[in-house]
Amino acid sequence: MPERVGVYICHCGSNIAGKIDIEKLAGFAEKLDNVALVRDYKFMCSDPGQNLIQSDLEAGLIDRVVVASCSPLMHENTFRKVCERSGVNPYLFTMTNIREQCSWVHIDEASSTEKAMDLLAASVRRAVYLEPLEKREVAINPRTLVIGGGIAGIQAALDLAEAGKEVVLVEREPSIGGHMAKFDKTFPTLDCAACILTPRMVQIGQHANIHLMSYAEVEEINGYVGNFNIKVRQKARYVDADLCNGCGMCWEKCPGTRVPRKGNVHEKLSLGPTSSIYMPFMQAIPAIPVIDRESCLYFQKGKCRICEQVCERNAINYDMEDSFEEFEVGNIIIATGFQPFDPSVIKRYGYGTLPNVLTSVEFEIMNCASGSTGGKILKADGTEPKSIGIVHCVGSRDKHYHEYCSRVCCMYALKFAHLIKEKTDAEVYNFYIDLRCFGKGYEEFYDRLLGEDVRFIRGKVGEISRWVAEEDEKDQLIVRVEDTLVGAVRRIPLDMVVLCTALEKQDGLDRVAKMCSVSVGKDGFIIEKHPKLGPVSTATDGVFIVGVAQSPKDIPDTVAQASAASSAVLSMITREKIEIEAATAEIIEEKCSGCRICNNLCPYLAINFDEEKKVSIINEALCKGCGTCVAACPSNAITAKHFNDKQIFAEIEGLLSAR
Amino acid sequence: MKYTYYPGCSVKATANLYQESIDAISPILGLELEELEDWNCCGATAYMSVKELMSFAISARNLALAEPFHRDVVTPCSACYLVLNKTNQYFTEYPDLRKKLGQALEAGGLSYSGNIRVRHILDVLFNDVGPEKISSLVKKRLDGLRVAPYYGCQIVRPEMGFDDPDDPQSMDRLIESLGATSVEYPLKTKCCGASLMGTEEDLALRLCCELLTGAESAGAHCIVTLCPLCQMNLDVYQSKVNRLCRMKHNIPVLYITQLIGIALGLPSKDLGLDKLAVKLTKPVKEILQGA
Amino acid sequence: MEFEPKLVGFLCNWCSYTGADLAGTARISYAPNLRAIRVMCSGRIDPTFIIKALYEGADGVLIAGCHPGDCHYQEGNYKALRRYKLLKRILPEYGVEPERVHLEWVAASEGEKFAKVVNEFTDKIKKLGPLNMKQSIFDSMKEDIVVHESAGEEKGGEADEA
Amino acid sequence: MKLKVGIYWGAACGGCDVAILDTHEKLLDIAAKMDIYLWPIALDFKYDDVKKMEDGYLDAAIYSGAIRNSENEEIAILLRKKSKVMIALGACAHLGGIPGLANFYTRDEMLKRIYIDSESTINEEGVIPLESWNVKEGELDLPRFYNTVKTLDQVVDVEYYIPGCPPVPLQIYSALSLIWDDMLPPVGSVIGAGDKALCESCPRVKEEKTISEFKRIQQVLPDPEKCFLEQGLVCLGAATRSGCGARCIKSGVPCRGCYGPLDDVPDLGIKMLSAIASVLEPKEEKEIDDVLDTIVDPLRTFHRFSMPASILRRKKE
Repeated sequence: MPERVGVYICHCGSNIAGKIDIEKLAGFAEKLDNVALVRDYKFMCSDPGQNLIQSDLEAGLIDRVVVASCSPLMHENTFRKVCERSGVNPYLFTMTNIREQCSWVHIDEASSTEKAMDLLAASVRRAVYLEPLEKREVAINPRTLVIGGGIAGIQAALDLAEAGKEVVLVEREPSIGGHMAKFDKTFPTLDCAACILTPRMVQIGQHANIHLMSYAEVEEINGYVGNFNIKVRQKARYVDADLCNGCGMCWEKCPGTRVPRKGNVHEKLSLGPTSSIYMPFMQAIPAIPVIDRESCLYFQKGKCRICEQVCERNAINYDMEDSFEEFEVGNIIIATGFQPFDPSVIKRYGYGTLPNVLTSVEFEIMNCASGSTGGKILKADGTEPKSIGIVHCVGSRDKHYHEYCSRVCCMYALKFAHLIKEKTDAEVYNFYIDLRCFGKGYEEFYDRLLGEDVRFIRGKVGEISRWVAEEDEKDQLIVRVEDTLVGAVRRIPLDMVVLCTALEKQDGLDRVAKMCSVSVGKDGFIIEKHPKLGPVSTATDGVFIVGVAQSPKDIPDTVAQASAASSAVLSMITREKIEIEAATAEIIEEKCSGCRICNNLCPYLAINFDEEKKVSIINEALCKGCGTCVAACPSNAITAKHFNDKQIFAEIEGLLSAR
Repeated sequence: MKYTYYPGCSVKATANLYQESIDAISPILGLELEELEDWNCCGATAYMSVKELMSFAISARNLALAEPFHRDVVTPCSACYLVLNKTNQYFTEYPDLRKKLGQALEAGGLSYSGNIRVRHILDVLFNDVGPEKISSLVKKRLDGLRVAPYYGCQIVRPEMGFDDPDDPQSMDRLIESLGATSVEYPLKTKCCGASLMGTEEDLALRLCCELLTGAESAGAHCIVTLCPLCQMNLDVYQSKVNRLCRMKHNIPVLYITQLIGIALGLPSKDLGLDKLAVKLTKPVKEILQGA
Repeated sequence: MEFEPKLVGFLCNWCSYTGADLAGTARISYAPNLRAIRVMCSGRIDPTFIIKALYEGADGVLIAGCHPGDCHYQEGNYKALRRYKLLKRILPEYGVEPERVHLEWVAASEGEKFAKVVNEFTDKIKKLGPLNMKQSIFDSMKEDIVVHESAGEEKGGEADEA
Repeated sequence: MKLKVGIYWGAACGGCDVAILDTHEKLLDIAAKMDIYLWPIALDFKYDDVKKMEDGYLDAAIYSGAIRNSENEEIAILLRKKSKVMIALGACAHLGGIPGLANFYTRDEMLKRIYIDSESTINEEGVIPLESWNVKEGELDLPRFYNTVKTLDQVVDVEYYIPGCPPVPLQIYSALSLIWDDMLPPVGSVIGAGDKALCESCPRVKEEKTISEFKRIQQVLPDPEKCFLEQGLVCLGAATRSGCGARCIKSGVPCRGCYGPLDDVPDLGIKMLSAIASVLEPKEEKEIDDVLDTIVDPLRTFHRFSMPASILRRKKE
């Protein structure tokens, strides 16, 4: 019985019908071989549209379906489900893209219709050669890996753990908390960051379902959705976690200087102890110190060992080695956070050469009560500043560095202005290009600042220098900026300048992306499955992205994404099994000569050689269906399901010789 | 180290003290500056902004004359460096300009293919000779002398090429190699008004006033520069600046090559120090005698 | 009527096909001459497809894949590049101008670039003119027709292809 | 009842006919089973004898050699009419063989090269053979020299193909025995050969392949155990049907693809191109070019025997 193809042409309102002559296309389709019926409808993806197909299938009029409408990336699944509902194998369906790649992009109607005809002819011929494929199902390991212990990772891990699922949280720094742990207040509510973060960090530390691996890095990831095997390197802390009770004797007595002792206030800025054996900050989780090798006198010069002597619990162990842990997870959440832009490359701002020029992260640390300045805002020489400038968009919205807007700087700049007004009686200048107070309560916070007579100057700061003119400006910074509202170049002497630096991709994110085989965009952030409809998932099933790993965002959005990702993971876990790509490659044993040309072509090591039978074999669970080996096999012994040679040859003939 | 030397008009006239100091220190530093045969004026930025193509053509002529020697073209003057360097770069980057310049040169029986480099003398002093070599040859260390390094704005544009245009350090290093201290001078690349001194005198005088005030407040004994126009504006017009801005500046403005010459122990008359409008002040002399 | 080239494109699902869709959502208009075939990866493109397309009447073939390092399957595009380089070398031996087969890396975010690539490729092939591979093969056999009286009917010449 | 068989050679070298004779004592079995009614190289039968037969008289016609001129085509059509089963014997009839390489040139280019430009010819007037010439005795004629070489199945319908250049004599015998044992496989299949690539029966050890340089066999002393391709020697074994017993490889020379492609491979040469390109080592464009420079004349090397049967069949004029 020859194949009977049903062709369904979508108007997509006027998106397709507005440019393509539907009737002519339908008339052309009717005359194609194997076409049993042709229908067209306003919105094929709508329920009535889908029912058209379903009723034809159930009536047995057709056994192949071609839908000429939008891109398969849009509705392939929708129509596959229609086939399933009608008791027909979903792979006996193919789509013709006559919208995104035809009606939307071509001007002349005649040539658009002709192109649509060629594309449709190709799909019909391809449809004839479509073969039913059984969806393969794979068990989902309920354990989840969360990479990164900032607020993003913490939120995601807690959501999953609270739902009774096992989580492995891997954090590269000695303690979780990420950048949020370095903040004093958070905008716009001015909650104390520690007050809202620390309880969750403690929860992470105590939660039975969370296996926390801090001061550790993911080394290797293999496998596929539901069955990732992970290898993590636990870096040596030189302190035995089981013995240490966090008493602090070691870092009090340690002579080493992780953070320099001499130098001005800003050079000695630090949250936790500045010794070589240290805790990053007082509320660190886990509350266990770690030895910084570079500055530890024992590791550098072989003497000292004071921390070992003072430790009553003899928890210090200099011979600790990096250890490795391997385990399996079903899903991965990438929550690696951000790295602040290094403003020293902008020489005109003088960061690193001029005193009293700070980055936003440094200013945050200075504001922390547990920081080295006890929360007081001080100049480098320890005195109180009389005037502070806050420069927005340093490295952001700038073709030389990062074109994107980092979304958070305006708001924390306003927070800084408020803190300065609250803690000192210094003049405050905010140099901005556009004030982006887009969130809930953000605009109101800005109005409040206007009330606290903060000076807002609309203009990009051109230069920060020590070009002093009068005597009293001697140790001040001179900011030159074009005030675009006044229309003049202004010269403002200030005691201190804070640079609101851009949020960059976390260092090492490209390595993590490669391990999870997800791709990164031009700014280095991971490409989401769909910017609007799939912001936390990626093209690789089972790999999710949260927070700045996807793009710069503030804490509320990050937490929202974290919960979104954990709910997506939960839905995967509760399904227990997941259908994975059925369109993989398969080696036909009777044709394989054992030439082994395909063996090292597979990046997923899905092809190995059977020594007895002298043939190569594909592990279908690992195969992703890319087809690279299929094209290379010299005896065409490997077929690519759903994209085999016959189907593609048929499409080529359809495209070129149908009309 | 042999170079094709393009002196430029200034050092042959008002800035002959610059030339004298270069002639004095070159042999000691092992620099062989062979003057380019039949070179012509480069037109400086004034001509470049009036008739760009003509300015490119006359400066391309110099490049065509220098090419057969296959050596770097070195010039002491920032304006010449800017114009020649820009011509050389645009010659290789823009094909239609190359075609036009080719025709212009052909009319004079010349041709140019763009494979020689144009360099400023500071680049040669810093990268080829190098601060270590210079300090090894120093006879009178200038300890205690506080110097404001003034690069001027033309050497950093459009492409400085051998240093950071926003925050150049090469001359600072040379100054330190002589034992002197190079003060932190934020105006090191701000404009002195250059040829505006002739057309918009007040504006140029006020710019020079900023430069002099900045140097003084940075505690500099003298300013050292490497561009004849900057030196002239700051040195010769210093009295006019004082009158307009009611200031009492009295800061000597020397060329880097003169300072090097002093440190190498060369007699001051060979270095053209006598030709300075603002004579060396007492504290400067003491340091020089004392060394 | 001006020659309108028939172009076949092999677009990889993750980058260039998505890029082409993006050109659509952004309503960037470009020449209609290219007809695309979607494959999962540029590594899936067998040079036999390209030769087949040229034989069936394509005047030009575009191969589009992810930028090196971006491949969803990590290395598929490198194999595509190697095959493309070897295929380009033998095209002149077939009497086919190598410019008729072109490889371009188009990222998922490069809608504009995709439109530009299609426009430029269309213009280039327009200048080269039609290929008519199949027709030229049969033209080459036009004089090979001889009436064999012994066989009693006229045969040969327009024998069907292999 | 003995089978009635006709054997003919088109644009051939006679190697296939010799291969039939090379069945040695098996020839007697063949003779016992078959009567030969036409074998121009060996027996003195005339075309007229065949023309007098009624259609389908012969049980099988064994045609070796490609279709290069009008006579090859005429006899092919004649034998087709006169026999029930048409068998293409050897690479020339099956794929076009070595004569098929002429498809890179036109008829005029070849005649000029052979009769005028070739170094050992002195032919000032540029005389080339003509299709007909009147002499006292009457009109002399020659078959027309075709512009494009064709395989047998591009001229007539062919039931079976016995591949190889030349086919292994024993395989010819076993193929013919299929006829008298009446065990012929479905029409259109290749008989007297395997259905896997040569690597299956190749004695050399095969491992993972990553090639960074190619060399020619006469430039190296290859490792006797290791697969040729892994040593950077172009060997088409992976894309060529087995059945020859790896006779070339056993005598130390890489396979050149005479047994033709596997079943559903439409173009052996392009398929091998894809396979070899995929296992090249470099990833950067520049280095890839450097490696490709070391492959000598890839198109003709990969299509040494199969140009007329390839997808594009000939060079575009």
